[in-house]
Amino acid sequence: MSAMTFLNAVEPHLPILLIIVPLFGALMATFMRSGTVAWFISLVVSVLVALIAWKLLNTILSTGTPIIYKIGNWEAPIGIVYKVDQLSGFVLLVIAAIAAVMMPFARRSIAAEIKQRAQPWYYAMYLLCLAGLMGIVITGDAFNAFVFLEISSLATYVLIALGRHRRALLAAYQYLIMGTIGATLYVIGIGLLYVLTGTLNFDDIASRLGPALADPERRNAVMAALGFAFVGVSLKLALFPMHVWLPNAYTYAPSVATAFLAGTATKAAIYLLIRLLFTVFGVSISIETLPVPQVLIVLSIAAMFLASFSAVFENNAKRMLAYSSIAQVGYIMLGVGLACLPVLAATTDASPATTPNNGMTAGLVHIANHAIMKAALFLALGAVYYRIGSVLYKDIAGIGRTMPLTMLAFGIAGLGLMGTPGTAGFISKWYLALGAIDTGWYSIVFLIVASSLISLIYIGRITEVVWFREPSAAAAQAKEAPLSMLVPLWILALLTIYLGLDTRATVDVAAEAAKVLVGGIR
Amino acid sequence: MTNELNPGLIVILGALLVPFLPGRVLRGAFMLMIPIAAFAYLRTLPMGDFGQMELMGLQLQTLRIDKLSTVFGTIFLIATLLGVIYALHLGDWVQHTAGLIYAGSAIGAVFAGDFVTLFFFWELTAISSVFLIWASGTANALSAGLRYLVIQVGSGVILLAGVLMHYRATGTLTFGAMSTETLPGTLILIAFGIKCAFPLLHNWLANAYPAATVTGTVILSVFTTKLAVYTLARGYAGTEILIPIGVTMALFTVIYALLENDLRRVLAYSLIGQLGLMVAGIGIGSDLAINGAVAHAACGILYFALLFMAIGAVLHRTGTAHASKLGGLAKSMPLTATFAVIGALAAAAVPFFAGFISKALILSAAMKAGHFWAWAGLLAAGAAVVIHTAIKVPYFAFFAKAQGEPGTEAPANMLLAMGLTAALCIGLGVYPEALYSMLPREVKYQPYTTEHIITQLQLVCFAALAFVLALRFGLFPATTRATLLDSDWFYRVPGRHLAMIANRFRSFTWEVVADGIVKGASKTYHALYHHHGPDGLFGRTWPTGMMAFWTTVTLGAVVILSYL
Amino acid sequence: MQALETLATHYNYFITIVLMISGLFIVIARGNLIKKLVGLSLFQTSVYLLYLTPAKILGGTAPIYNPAYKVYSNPLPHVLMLTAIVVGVATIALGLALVVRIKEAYGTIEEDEIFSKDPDSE
Amino acid sequence: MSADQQGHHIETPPDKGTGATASGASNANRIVYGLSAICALLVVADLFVHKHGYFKIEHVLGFYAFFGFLACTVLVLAAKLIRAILMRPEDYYDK
Repeated sequence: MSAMTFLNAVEPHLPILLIIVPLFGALMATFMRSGTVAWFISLVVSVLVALIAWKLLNTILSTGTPIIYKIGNWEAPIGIVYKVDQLSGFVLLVIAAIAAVMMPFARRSIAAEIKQRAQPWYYAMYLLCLAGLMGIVITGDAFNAFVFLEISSLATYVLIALGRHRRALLAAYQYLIMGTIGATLYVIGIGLLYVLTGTLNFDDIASRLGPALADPERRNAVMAALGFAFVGVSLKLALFPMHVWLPNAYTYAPSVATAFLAGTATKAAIYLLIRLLFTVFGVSISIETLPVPQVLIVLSIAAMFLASFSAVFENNAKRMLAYSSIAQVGYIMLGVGLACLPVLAATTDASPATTPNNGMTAGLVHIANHAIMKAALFLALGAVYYRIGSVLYKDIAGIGRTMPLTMLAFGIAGLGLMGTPGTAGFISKWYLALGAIDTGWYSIVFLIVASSLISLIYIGRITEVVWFREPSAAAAQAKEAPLSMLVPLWILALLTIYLGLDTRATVDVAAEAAKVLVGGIR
Repeated sequence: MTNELNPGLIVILGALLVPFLPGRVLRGAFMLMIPIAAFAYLRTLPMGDFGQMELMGLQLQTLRIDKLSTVFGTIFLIATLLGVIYALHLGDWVQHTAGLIYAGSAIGAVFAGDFVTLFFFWELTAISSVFLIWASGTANALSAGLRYLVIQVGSGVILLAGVLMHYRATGTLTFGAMSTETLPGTLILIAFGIKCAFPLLHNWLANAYPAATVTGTVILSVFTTKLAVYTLARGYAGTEILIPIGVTMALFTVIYALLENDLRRVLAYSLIGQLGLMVAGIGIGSDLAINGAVAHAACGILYFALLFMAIGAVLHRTGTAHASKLGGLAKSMPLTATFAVIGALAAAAVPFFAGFISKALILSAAMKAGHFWAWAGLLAAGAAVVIHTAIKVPYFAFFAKAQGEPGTEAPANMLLAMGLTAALCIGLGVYPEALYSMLPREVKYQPYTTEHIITQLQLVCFAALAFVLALRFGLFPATTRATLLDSDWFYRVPGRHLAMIANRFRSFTWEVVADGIVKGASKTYHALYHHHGPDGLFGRTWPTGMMAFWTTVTLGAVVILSYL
Repeated sequence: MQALETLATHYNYFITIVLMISGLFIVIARGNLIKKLVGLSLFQTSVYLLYLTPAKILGGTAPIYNPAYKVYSNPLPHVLMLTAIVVGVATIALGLALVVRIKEAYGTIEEDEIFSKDPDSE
Repeated sequence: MSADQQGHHIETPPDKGTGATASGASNANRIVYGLSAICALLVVADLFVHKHGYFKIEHVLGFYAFFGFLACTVLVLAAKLIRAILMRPEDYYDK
């Protein structure tokens, strides 16, 4: 069989391969004795998954119609389907690409931070987590999403527990409790929906919710279902005030795991929430009448400020970035919240169905941009940790002199985080502000401005520490990070700039997805 | 495409190469080449709009060459060259790179044809310049730098908000004349005003400039504020409100400049005063006034750079710039003293020095437009400049009784930079046509009439007489080491209390919930712990429970809100 | 009377709610890490009941594909809950494993004592 | 406030008459007289200059001289008064 016919035969099955390949890779990795072999398996699998995701997204963008993959060839409401549309294709690629880019970095970092015996397990869990995240995004079935959510979460708990410090164990335990509560709340919400509609398929639920809403008695149940599912998923994506598991989990996990989780795990949960709000509830309920957008906006803004504030006072660089992640999730959710609100008629001349919604575009673009920037920042810290074994401010003081390339990449990504023009972060903020102006909430524009000033302070503070303080004893001895770490780091740092100048890859796709999502509502 | 590159980008790209060059000589030679190359390139550009680019579906004009942008670009490039020479002795590539990026972004902003490009460079000036402050490495520099950064970037984001609304309202991003009638116009004016150190928005300047490194201050003094003058001249020429703002700037800074002890701070306040003159000129808005504002910006760049260079050399050699610790340096640093005096004469607008030929334009414009009070105020401020800048600064540094150690003459590169700048100060004073021919508006003006020379000399000499007499009769306020309250009090003192309250609040939610995981949590945590007692529900809730509790609360809130 | 009737016909739901609340309460209120896991387990159990309740039909049989059996319970929720139980077991197992490791590292499984052993914020 | 900073309230200018310049009192007197002479000459020169001023007040004899002197004196005295309000110890913001 030639390569061509093989590819043709495989192509219809790409959606399922996206799950099977990492699952199988995880299985292989568990049987490996050597960390390096397991790493190699993960590298191959991650790259493969990224290629598949890229191919899927390209197919969607060129055809414009969603890819539906029927598992066991059962038709939609009865069997489980995988559905790749503009939104899920976009998020799939973001997650897979982040996972693949950081794999070269992982080998040395993991070899240094995790005991020899446990290294294959790390890679196995990592691939399991990847499989779970891909599953959440690709599946078209609400309960299936729960299962994948739990797969990725269980793997995540282990990843965190593999951290060096004993507090990693406690962080993992706390995340386990919280994550399980979140998943259970989600499954309760889904259960109520199932009782109401008799189906678990996202599209099917959406089409059957209308009659349920018309009946005042059942309407209450719909509201409760929305509430439970919303809070459950919000917990997984660390929406304020349900973010409290996150700082410790990110701080004490192994460096690569932190970078991976910060870039991808919350993003999959965000995807799930968008799916629920817009595909499942959005079509039949006019979301504006529900409190969810207001709750989202208020909580997002609270996160943008309070978490940023904590980041300012933090003296542990990883923890600082963790708080910043909470704030950045706030930006994304603010965009999503704004997308729920009606766009002022005066500001748009074309019909809403054909103009992309700026708020949603901002949220989706920031999913990609934040994943890239945060992954770069955490990888830079990972390289520092690899060299000096600490990321406390007092230990990384002056490290810019001994590890200039690493810290330069850190600085670029930091600029992105602040939303400096010319970087990816600016693009997100631009659309977010446009989204706020579209809905007439001018005050939100100023809140965005104010909170980006706080991010300026915490990034400014660490920049000053890293470049202008007298080097600490450890920092003075440090050497520049090895090439295998610098290359992924700089790929991400340069992407931060590239995506700030050429927005075709992010904004156009996100706008397309936003059009499909929000346009369907109005 | 090669024809459409913003000259600012040449400087920035050059700056990015600086860290990779080995050896001080090679690096220095390269840095000198950067502004020269950019200038040569600028000379080849014809007038017009270039560099069309599309970003996020927006049409940008990244390059606009007209008379206004050319005159600012030229003077900025000259100042860049002088600044590079002045800093040649430094081995610190971070400062060199940051300084050049800063200069390049200011130049880029001047040539920006649309608001998005302007905003890009606007923010870049803020972010790159803060390194010049941080590089001095003191604790004061850190906090002053952070305040500076927040205010500068704050100006940028206000600009962005204004631009977004302007874009929504008009559908265009071209940076042209704006109106203050609309909200976006007002926002953009505020953003420009912050960088231009409008009253109450000014103290980032007085705080940051004296905190920066010796060479950093020289560079800082050139770009940020003059960039703001440029944007005002382009966007808000003839906006009446600028006249009282400018006069206020010119007058209130006199008090601070008279009282300050740190000579770099004196110069910083004096700089704001001179900005007031330019702002008022822009507010008047006649062709003569705009020309005057632009010319004064160009001359001000030169003589303030010269004064900052001289005081910087003193600081470099003696370790202090405080009037109360200096004096008598004319003997040990004769060349520096000479250059400082030339800078002082230019600042005092003595005929045949740079300040004279530009200030006269603005005052004549005020007069012709009939703004009597503005004219009188600017005239008074001009007289006071003689005292607080032209006499006080060189006097206390070089001629007063020595209070500290004598220094040694400044390094050769500093002397060269000062010498060139001094030559330009005199050159423009003697041959004003060189500058006048570049000015944006077509107006003939002759500064050297007997009347102008005599009246200006009267003003200067009687001001000097007032100083001498005041000093002699003990009326001149003593210069002591002290903090002068300024409008930054409003954010530094109440701000600190606010920060403490906010910190408390953070403790309240965070420490209990998240940081509470960490034992040794704040007092608040303990207070709460004791308050609720070990047997109460809250007493027994440890962080995991607290997390679950908050989740439950949120769940309840969302569900209840759904039913409302 | 009507309340009693509701109670009688919906008692499954009430048990679900009681299980849910008590599970959550234990998670919130108990400091012992194992007790928290017990609470978590109870919380998950309530979900099983929630799903199974509407699936069971009085007098229905197992869903056997045969014309003789007309009334049968919906199999899907049962299958879903089998999956959920597996997930739950995995979660609790992992949680317990973590508690073992925590006990090894800290010598205690009381949360407040653990906090007092890591006093620094570093 | 450290002892070092406290010691610096003896700054310029010393009390009247003792001379504030580096070269002592006679030198200072020479400067005052010289400057006064130049000023007087400039006022005299005013008589021979034809003025084009736009405001009436400009045509007053020696207006610029008088204005410069008055403005400076007023501003210096104002500064001296305001100093009492604005002056704070050097470490004011660090407390």
